[in-house]
Amino acid sequence: MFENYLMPESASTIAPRVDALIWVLTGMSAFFFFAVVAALAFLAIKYRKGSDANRDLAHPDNDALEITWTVLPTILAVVMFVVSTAIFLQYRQIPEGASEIYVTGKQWMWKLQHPSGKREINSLHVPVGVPIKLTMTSEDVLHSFFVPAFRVKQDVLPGRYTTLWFEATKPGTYHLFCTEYCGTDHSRMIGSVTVLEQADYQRWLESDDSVMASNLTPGEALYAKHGCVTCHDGGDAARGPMLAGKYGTEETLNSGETIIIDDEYIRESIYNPQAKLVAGYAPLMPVFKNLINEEELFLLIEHIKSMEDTEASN
Amino acid sequence: MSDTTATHDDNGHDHHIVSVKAYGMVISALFFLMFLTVFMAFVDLGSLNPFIALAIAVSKAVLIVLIFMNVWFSTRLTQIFVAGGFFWLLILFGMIIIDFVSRAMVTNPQAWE
Amino acid sequence: MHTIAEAQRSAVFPEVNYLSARHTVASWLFTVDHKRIAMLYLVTISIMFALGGSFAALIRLELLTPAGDLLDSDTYNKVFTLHGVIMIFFFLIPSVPATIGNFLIPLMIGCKDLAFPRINLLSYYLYLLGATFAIIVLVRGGVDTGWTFYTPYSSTYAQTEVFYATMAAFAAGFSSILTGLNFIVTIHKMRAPGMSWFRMPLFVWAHYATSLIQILGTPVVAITLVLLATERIWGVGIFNPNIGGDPVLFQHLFWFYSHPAVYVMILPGMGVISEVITCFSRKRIFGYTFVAFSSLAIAVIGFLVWGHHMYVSGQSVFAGIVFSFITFLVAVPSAIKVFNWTATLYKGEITFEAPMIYAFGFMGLFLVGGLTGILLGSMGADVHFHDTYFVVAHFHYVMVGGMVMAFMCGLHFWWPKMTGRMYNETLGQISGILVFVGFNLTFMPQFLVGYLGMPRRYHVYSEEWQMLNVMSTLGATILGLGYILPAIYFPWSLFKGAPAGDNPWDAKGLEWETTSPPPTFNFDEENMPVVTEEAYAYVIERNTLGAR
Amino acid sequence: MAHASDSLVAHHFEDIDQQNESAVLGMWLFLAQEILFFGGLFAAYFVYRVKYPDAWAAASSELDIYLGGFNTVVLLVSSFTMAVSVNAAQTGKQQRLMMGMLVTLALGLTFVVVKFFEYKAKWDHGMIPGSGFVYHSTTGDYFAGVNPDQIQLFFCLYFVMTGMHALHMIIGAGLLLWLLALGYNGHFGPHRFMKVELFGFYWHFVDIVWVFLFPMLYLIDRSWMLQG
Repeated sequence: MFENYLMPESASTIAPRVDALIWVLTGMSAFFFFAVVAALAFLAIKYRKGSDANRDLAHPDNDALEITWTVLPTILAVVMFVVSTAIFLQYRQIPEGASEIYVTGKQWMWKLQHPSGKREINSLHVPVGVPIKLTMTSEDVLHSFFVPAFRVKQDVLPGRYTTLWFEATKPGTYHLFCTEYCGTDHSRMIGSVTVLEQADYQRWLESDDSVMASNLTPGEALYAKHGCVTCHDGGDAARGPMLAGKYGTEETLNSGETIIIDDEYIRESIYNPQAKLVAGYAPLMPVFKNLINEEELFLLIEHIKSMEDTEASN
Repeated sequence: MSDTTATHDDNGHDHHIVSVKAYGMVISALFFLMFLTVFMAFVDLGSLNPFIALAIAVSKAVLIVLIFMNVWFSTRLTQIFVAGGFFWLLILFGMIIIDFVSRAMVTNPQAWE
Repeated sequence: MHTIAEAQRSAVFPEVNYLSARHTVASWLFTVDHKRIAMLYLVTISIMFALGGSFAALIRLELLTPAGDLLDSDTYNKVFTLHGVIMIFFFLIPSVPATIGNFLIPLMIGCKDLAFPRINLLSYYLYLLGATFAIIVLVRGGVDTGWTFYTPYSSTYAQTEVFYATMAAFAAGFSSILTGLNFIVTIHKMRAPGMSWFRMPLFVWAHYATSLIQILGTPVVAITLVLLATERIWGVGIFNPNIGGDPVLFQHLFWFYSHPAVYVMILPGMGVISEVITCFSRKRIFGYTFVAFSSLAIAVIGFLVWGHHMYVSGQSVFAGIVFSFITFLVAVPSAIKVFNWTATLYKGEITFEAPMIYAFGFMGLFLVGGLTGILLGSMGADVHFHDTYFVVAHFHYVMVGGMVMAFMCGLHFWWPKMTGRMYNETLGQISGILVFVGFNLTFMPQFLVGYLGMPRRYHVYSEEWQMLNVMSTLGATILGLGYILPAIYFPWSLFKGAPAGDNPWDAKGLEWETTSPPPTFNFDEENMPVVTEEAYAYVIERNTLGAR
Repeated sequence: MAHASDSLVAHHFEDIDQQNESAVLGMWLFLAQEILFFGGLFAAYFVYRVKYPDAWAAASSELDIYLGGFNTVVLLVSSFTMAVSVNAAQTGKQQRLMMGMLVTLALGLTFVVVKFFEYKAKWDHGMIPGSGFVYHSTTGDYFAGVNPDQIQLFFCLYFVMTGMHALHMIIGAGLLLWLLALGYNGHFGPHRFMKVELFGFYWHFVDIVWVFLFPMLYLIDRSWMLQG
């Protein structure tokens, strides 16, 4: 097929839909291009100077024609807009239960972190047929996470989380690029995404034991190291809200507002604890901004989420 | 030659001369509005405060533009360009603010449903 | 109708004209004559174009191989940044308005000069100041942020001459604002008796729309660059994410100007095409009012679409949808123009002089540029195309295929008026064809490599893309040749060209009713023009047609 | 220019009306440009105010409301005296014109001097954005828990916005000096006052910017002051 010559390999659930959109739009553009060029060529030849074409009654205005070629393209434009936007919304609708991977961009490498705590640099292993949600941030400048074979791209910003999801459909190894200019080695901030069959993926997860050697997960270790447990375990002496089971739930703040406890809120509460206090708690928590970096933050968030799991199973 | 046929006075100039008395009335109004805006800042009306402050500032600006800057008596063309300048400001503010007030929808896709 | 040869046989070079008025260097450097200022711009802009072009040549040479072997990464980054900064701020934005527009607008509407001649000169010197800053950047080692200056890379991380680069763009920006201001006042207040709005040449309409954008858009990027500069000096500022600053805000403020700026670059080109198509079809333009108002529509709607540069930047989905919708709508007025130009040919009497060759080239290339813009305006497709070579190809089709073609078109059309001399017609036609072919060979492969996902601003790239890049570099060589040709025959014509005569193309418009080159105050001062007919009142003289 | 003495109309204009109308339109286009120039700053201000309302209120309260208020009065009065000067120019009252411009200049300079002392106070308190930035709240517990980083962000904007405004004031003062010199040499007359009128537009515009800056920077939420 022509796909590997005109488009990169198509290896995600959204890729065929995006390709269809791209080819429809390309086809439509090509149609208009050739129609206008054909008209130009025909008229230029027919009415060249010295030809004996009929030049009578060449009226320079025709409002009916003008309105036609104003209204028709407008209708077409609106139709194209609706279709394009519908596909874009699929990019943004992250399926329930997608498994999460954290991505940190840094001049000039990609650092990726699996829920198990397993970490990779410039290469990402994912199972086939499972929706994957990437939560991404940058430690320095803007980057952009781009996997052409999946047709996905999202800028990665410092100081904020952006998300991206895909579901790979075909085992193989694909390009991973940074597409937001980020300095000297921008063009070397590249890597690969390896899609594995489920079983292979499990084997790959267990193959490397350097991370799993400790009986604590990295997030758990950080949670202990920074003493989060002393205030957030829910005991009598606890000066902060209990965290287990809180992820994804709604909480009322001192100001009376309610918020959903999500990644962004946890990040803010660690870096700037006094900004949004849960109702009933004093502003006692120290600022961890310079003590915990973005990568460690992901580990902590992951751990806080997993605390929900133990709670539920007990 | 020119677009406008504004009323010409005796000298053949388009200039409408605003009297010092009118200027005096405007400056009095401006002072009143200034004290009003300071006063309102001390009254806690929650989310209403910024809108009141802006409304007062806009009325002051309108007074200055129309009378001090003579736009009330200017040609239609000048008036259009003055209005246009401020309208473009609203485009700038409006389209940028759309992004920032609807950000939550990005980080929280459930908000779409 | 006259043939060119006929017109020239009788032509004599006028004794009194703006070029011969005075000969001292100071008379050029301190001139307030819009025509002389236009010529100053033309010379400076040509130098900047050559500079920017040589950077383009370096880029294409480097990309011959997938490995980064000719330049190191930092140098490559500086080269493409300088290519962008110079080409956009110092060539594309001033190109047609500051040269051809500056020269022609007072002539076209029948007055002696622009409304504020001294501000016009000031605007040239601001441009020169900006260009000087650009040279300072170059001498001090370059700048590597990309022409978009995205924070926080530009504000905090770049180790290069960002400050001088922002000052360069800042000064050029104010030059552009003052030019626009001058044009609007002139068009409103200085039209000759009888020159009503709907008798104005479409070139003037296009410049009016352009000027609106220059005045209302440029100041925003100016203040944004000031904020960026203070952030670099201060070490902290409002775009700094460490203190809660939002990098996306910078992009909003930047594109508020920089998207409409592409219309600053293309609208005057469209104005040129409207003049040339009518002249060489010997017909009034089809749908004058629609073409005129589509310029204004593009200028106004063009301000509401900047967010389509930011679909994947982290801006909100809702904002993206709003921007995308308006983006699809802004395609319509451009389409209207193309349809009307095409319809103008109908029942015309078409000849293919050099300007017309360029005009046809413009229409072909601009069509591709405009239509591929629809793919980028579509949110679903843009996720794949954003920041790939597809974007690079698209905007070169619009900017180079569109604006540079139109600039060359206008230059060939009005060169006889500006200098009073005729260039070699055949060489002009050849250069037009060379540029068209070379351009397509350069940038069509970039579309393909963009479909494949090659990111832009890549110094080293994946090997599977080499073939297409080699093709592109090959095309660029031909394109370069096409540009070198006019650089030879235009200066040549100044010395050896035949006198052009007042109206070598037998064209309509006030500018053709005065001598070539015109006198200092444009027209015979005892006999200022009075307009009694509509624009483009061409008449096909039927008895000259072959079989009739 | 050179032949200005024999005719008030420049060579390329038809008559004085055309010349004056062009000048007024040109000035307004310049001011439209100025509106958008400051507009970029105000856009940034609004974005962050929406994002960080508490920090904005807290930081605003650190500004000196008395000096800010005083400067507002100064600027409003100077706008009035400038308007009176324009009136004097239009009606040919030379002495009043000179007096008006002189008072305007004095008020403008007063504004800049007061602004300087405000800056200096911020400098002394370490409230200058940069690595040495410190935020000592003077508002008690009223704004407890605000993020000092966001306070710093406010002050970045404060200094750029008021700095840009002060720069416009200084340029205005320079232009006034030039007009005063022209007036001293008898340049103005009942048919020759466009320079004064156009400068008046500029001066009023700078005043308008302050009309917005004052409530937006100084007066976001002052209710803490009443709580003692």
